Amino acid sequence: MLLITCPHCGPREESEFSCGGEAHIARPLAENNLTDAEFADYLFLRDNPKGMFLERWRHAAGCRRWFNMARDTVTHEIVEIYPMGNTPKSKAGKAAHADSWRRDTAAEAAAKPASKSRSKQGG
Amino acid sequence: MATDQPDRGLRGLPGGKQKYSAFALAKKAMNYHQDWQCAWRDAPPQSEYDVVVIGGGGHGLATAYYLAAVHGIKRVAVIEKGWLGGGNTGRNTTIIRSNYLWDESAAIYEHAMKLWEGMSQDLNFNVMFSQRGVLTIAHSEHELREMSRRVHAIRLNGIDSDILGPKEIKDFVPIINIDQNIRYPVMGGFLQKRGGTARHDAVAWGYARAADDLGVDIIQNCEVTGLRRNGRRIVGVETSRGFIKTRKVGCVVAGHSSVMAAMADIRLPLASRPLQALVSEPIKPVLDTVIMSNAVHMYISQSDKGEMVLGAGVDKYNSYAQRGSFPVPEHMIAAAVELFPVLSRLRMLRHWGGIVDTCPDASPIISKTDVDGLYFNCGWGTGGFKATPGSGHVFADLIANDRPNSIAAPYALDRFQTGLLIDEHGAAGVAH
Amino acid sequence: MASTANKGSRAPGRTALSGKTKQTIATPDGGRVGLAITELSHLGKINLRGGDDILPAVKKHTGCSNLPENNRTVQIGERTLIWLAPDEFLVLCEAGEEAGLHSQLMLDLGKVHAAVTNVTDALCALSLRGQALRKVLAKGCALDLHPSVFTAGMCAQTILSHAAVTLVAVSDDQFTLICRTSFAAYVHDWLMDAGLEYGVSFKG
Amino acid sequence: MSGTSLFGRGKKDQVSRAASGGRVDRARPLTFTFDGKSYQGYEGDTLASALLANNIHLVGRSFKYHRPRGIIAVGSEEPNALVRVGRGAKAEPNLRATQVELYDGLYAESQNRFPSLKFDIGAVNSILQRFFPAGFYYKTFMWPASMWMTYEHVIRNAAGLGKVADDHNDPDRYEKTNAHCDVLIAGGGVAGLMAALQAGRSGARVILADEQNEFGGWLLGESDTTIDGKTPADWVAGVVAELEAMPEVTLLPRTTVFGYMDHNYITLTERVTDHLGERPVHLPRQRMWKVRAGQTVLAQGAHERPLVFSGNDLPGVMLSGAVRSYINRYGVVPGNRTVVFTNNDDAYRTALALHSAGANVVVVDLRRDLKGELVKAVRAAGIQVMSGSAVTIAAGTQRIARVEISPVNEGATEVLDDPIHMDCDLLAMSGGLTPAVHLHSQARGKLGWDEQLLCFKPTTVHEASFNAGAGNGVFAADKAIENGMQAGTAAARAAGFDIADGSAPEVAAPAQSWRPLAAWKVTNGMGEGEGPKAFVDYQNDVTASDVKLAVREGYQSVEHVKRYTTLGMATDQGKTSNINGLAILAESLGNEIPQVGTTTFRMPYTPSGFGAIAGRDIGDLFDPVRLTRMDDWHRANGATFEHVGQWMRAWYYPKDGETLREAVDREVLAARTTAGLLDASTLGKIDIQGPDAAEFLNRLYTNSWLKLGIGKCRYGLMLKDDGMVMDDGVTTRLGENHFHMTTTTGGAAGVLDWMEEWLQTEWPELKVYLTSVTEEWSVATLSGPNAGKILKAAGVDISLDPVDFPFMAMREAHIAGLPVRIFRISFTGELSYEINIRARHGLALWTHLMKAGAEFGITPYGTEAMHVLRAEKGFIIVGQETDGSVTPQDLGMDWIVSKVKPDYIGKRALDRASMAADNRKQLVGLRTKERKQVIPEGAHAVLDPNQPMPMDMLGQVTSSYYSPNVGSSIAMAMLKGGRALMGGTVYLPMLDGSVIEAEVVEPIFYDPKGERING
Repeated sequence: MLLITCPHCGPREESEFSCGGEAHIARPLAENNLTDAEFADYLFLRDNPKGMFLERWRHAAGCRRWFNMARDTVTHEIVEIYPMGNTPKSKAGKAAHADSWRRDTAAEAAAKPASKSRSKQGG
Repeated sequence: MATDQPDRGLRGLPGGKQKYSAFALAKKAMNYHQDWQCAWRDAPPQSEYDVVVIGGGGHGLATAYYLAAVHGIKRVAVIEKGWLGGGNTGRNTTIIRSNYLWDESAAIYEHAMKLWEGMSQDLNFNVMFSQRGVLTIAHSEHELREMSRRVHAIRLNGIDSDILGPKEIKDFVPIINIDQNIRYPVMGGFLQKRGGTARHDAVAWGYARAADDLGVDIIQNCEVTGLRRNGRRIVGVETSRGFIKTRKVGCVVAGHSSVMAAMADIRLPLASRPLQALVSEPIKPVLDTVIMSNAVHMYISQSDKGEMVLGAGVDKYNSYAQRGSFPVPEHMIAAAVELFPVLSRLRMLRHWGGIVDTCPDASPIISKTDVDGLYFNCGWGTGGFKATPGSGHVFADLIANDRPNSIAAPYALDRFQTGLLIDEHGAAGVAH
Repeated sequence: MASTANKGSRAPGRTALSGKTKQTIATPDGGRVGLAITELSHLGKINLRGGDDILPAVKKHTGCSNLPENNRTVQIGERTLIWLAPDEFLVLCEAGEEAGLHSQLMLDLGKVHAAVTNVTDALCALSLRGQALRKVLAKGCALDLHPSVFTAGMCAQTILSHAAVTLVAVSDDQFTLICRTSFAAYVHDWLMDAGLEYGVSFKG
Repeated sequence: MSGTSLFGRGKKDQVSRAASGGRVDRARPLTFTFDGKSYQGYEGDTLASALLANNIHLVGRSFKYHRPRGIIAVGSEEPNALVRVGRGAKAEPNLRATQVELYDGLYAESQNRFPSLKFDIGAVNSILQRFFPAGFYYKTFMWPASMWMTYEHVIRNAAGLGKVADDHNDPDRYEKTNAHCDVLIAGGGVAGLMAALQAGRSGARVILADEQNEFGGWLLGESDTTIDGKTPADWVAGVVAELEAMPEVTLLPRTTVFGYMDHNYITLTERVTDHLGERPVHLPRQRMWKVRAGQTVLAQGAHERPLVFSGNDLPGVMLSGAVRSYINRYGVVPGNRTVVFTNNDDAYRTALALHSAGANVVVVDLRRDLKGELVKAVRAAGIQVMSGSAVTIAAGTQRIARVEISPVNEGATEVLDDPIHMDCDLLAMSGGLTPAVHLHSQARGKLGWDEQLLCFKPTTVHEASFNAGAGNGVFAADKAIENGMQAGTAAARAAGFDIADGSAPEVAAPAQSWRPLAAWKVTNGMGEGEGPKAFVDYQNDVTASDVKLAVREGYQSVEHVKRYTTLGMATDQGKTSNINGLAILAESLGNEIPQVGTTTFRMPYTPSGFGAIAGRDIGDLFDPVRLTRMDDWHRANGATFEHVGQWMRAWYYPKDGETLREAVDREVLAARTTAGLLDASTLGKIDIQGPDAAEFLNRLYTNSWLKLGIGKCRYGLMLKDDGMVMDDGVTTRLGENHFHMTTTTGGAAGVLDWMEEWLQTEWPELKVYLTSVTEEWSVATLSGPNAGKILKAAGVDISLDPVDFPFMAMREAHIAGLPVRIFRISFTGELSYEINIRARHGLALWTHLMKAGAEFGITPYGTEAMHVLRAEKGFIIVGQETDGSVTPQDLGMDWIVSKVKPDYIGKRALDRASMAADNRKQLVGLRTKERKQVIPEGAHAVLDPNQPMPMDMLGQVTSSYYSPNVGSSIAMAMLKGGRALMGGTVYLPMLDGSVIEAEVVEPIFYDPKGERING
């Protein structure tokens, strides 16, 4: 039973939130010409680390705002909560972001040249 | 799907181990049970095996057993980090059924059902497979329609399924509340009479004993630390007890599949989530079947010991902690009391959590990988226990022949690239 | 607080709880009523979305010199601004005034990126009063409702049992509860049952 | 009534009650019934103490062997004394007599026996127990296979414990509540009280919970201890008074802390009125607390361990500390000729207490070298002490009658000399103390083995938590009180409060060593497994031999032993058996206890009532029911309802005993011949505002939205990112930057969340605001050739001429002076107006239209008729034709998928090669050969109905109705390669073995050219 500090509303019970799974997934556009297999990485593959995990949450029963969270999937420690569109600042969060295989996917590569952010990182 | 009886291979204990029977019990009682053999040897790891199965749960042990019993592969090791059956095998609500909607699912679960039906005799170990029926309740017009779809499909797949009305349900389950004015009235249900429950630990122990009898080495307290490859070919496993050479590795490590896959640089489309269950204190029998309800999100049965066994769906976020969130049991219990008011004065005795690996389509992976000789069997979500024998049987076949049979083929990893999913999500609601 | 300006008679039509019976269930041991529930019939409600540039228009029509901070309300006379989210507020106004207020805000916010939506009939507002108020709410709400924590002037969107609600602390023993009208019957029934322990009344 | 005194003891005859002493109120006698006989106890008794006062030790039967069992403990660790309390709907099984507070009229029965407690047929198992070792059931009952269900039936009936209530509707109320505090203290013994006092004095918000009816814990049962010169009870009273005076301290007696979850989320069960004979109706029986605590202090105390020796389960064999508590706290002397059997000092206090109470006492101590103050005191009292000796066998039938005492070696594994025999009626045993570390362990705290105390105790914590007192391995009262004080201080400080250290109260108690002798299984001098059994787990009948058998058979992990033998799996959750079992396992494996490890403790600490966990989330409050504003009218006019998500919708309006089919036929005909009226208020409605609103819709829907004119409506299909249909609805442009979207009833919340997600996480650059207005508008859909006439009759103030008000347009208007928005959209194919009005006027609008339409025969129709009408036109319903695996192309709706937009949600997924496969399921119509025959929805189609099982199925019928307008049945189906089957025949095998034959047709059955849309 997590106690989550909503960046806007303060600490609230886990039951007020919904979890949106892995954060920082670049969404490919139809025009990106990814192969079906590369597109499948975006559609189906989700990181599933044992340890630090960067994920998206929404304060569903409160302000309805999305935010990012760095959470340990073993200890359930919440290391960092940070806004959509940002990357983590904590050491553990940064490492989790940098080390994820997601950084090497075709979808992410395709998303980068576009100056407008097209990723689930938000703008 | 396959209708033929699955090849059950060598049955009983051809290796010559002491057999279990009422007679044996009586005989051993004479000297106070002092000379019962070990159910399985505590084998030290040898330097090389034909096949190494990683994971000593029900699926892994069944795989090893069928490798030996059906395919005659005797140099097989099962490597387990902790103790046999310590993962989801010993943490589920023991429900067995094969009344699935999609043909691919019906095929593998029915394959398993047929193996369940002879398991105690095959293994000479009473796994207490109790075909007391699994009754799924519909609480709305929408659910009645879904139920009809499901029952028609199940029946045309040659699997038993009967539709019951509220009155028949009440006769079958006297403690159920069929008042039509409640929030989720019991409007109907469908029953698989061949469904039921089994004693979960016994499944692991029974397979372990029978596999051991056929020469399989069962190695507990041995952690895999790496998968050694030569190019794209597996050549062995690194373990906490040394390197073991092998050209075939079957990974069956529910709850840790992603971690194991990462050792071979493979990514699996899995999410590891807690699945919670609980039991009440034991009471005299009041519920002699299994009841499932998607709308109120709960399933329940009464164990032979008398405990009411309750489960529900998986928790909402990833975790490897074998612990879930309190609203899940809270709701599960409210739903049980709503459906069976008499349970109000019972008490929760034990509560626990497992870690289930779930695929985006809520169907498992039984597959070869990009690495030659490395096979994965995972992603069973909440359906793992009931599939145990079928899963082990087809996985053994895949490993032995290096190609999937018709039952396993739809469960290959490449479905996530093509998008040809076996989408039990849409239809499953509450899985288990 | 606009809750005191219950001018239902000026706005005809039914409310979410028109069909519920007025009743008082006092405790048998002393006849106490720890919670009194009153529907704030037709209390005007405008959902307002936008950034800091909505302030001038808001100020003009409500008198509020600042937008409320997170989890806070601002009340000027009969009008109250409730903070809902970083760019979202609920304006409470006198019953019957909402249509006019809606039009005026629409007009004055024409040039800025904002959304003004009349949600008077979408939401039901209840006034809750009594010594047991916080205890009753705690039965279904996981917020820390201690009077030193959830003080007068604070607000929160949260869950009451199975319903989404907005709570506004008016004083130590008075709250305004706002929920969707389709959940109003459930919230009413829930409060009447949860309040039973301390004595409860519904005054219509 | 006189019958009871003929056979039973006289009511006043509490033969084992001391003349004075204890915390019971002798001025307040209470009458209670046990197994049909009436007895008397006192206010302050538990059922257990009252039974013992009446010299009743035999109170139950064990789970497996049905052995006679008595009370062994005084608290929640009791494994044996399980009773069923109450009658009728209020009966509750499996309650521990040690925790049931006595009240006048209490009715209790023993369990798991037939026909009676003294003569139980099930006890035959006890005679045959030699054949039923641990896990015997895995080894037999396998032949013949078909017989297992029969064997199982017998096993099931023999197993289980108590019986549930006879009447099934629990009449009691249950509450649950959330709470917050700075410091939560679990356990109100001296350590917990001291911690509470410190934290309370700091000003912190404190919750102190204890499972007993009064605070004080073990010390209430000690007569040889003083605190600050006062008796423990007096000291406790003073502390409780001080705590009660603190406004921020919540005292919860009769409250068990049962769960400790992440981030200091803690669950408690308070037994509010269980102890009252007459329960006030407004109060709950029990209340669950869900507490979020800043810090916790765990002061749960310790449990005494039994000694494992032959016959240790006989009634009359009790834990030493429990015996002392019964004497000192309850004024009950549970035996006269008593043996105290121990491996440590503590039992000497019991010997003294028994001696003072007038009982004969002999002390049998496994230790050889006896020293210390307590030993001296016992010897000084003239009590015989037999050192280096053991009770090797206890014997008796339904109560202990005699013991064999033998000199034994250090570990009690060998008998050194012939036994002596001694008669007795009570044996008080003490095997050392086990800290109750359950909550600490639930909270993922670590444990370490204490070589001195022979127990596991807390080492490091995972949550914001402190351990104190006996639960922390600090057993001496003076040290425990100090430890509690320190923990309370530390917890308050950690929670941000300031408090000075203070000094702990002075405790005077006999000096004693807390170190027990390690002797885990006392030999009976016979071979392994021979002689009377020595029980480790009483309730589940697990013996020392069972543990050894498990090891012999290879079940060597502690978890395997637990599962194979059921050790620790009973309702006492192994509180008394855990360490003994581990130690015997370690011994069998030739290993050390810490290497063997311990099983993980999980929620709950003691069994916790379902009723309180469910709280009021049952019955009418199980789940909200959402009602529309026209609901009163529907009810008054006899509507039948269906649940759609949380909404209750009018399903059909039967008249004069009509069946569903008759009513729906009438409603469906009316809608096409005159006009029907549907309550469509439940459709989701989202107000969309902002300069990028059109662009947003363009990305959200598959079709194009940029050029939609103001006042115009458009149908849209929304896909998930995987290309599968997720929702549909009509969206209307109200202004340049303003749209009104409708969604399906069930999809409303999900669609709004979906849209917010894209706005916030993917397209934050889009300037769009969304607001749900579902409940703001009530919607009445008027549909049929006379719809326009009725609207006119109702007084609509705009022109309804199709030129002025074309199909797929919206107009603002007034009806009866009330402002409305009228949408000319149609889900029936008829001339149709969806009239939206502020919800307060919803009912008025509905009744007004019914009145205005009366002369035209306006007919209200429900959701079933709505389904038929749309199916006649071949319109899909998301969730009925679709199931999350259906694309627009599968539905034959390519026309709504833009080929020119660069992107929209789902576009890339639709381009996948597999989406173009010929054998995807596609939407078709079915026309039955027998034209009136209605195919059951869900039926599956095949090409060859005579093929063997499993059949090759084409797909399922998604919608199927009788259509009175067509004059035949109509059906829609999703069939593999369905488009290619057009004109062909498929077969639908029925559950009863019959087969329906049908032709595959276009999924449109009525007005295929759409000529009726303008009336």
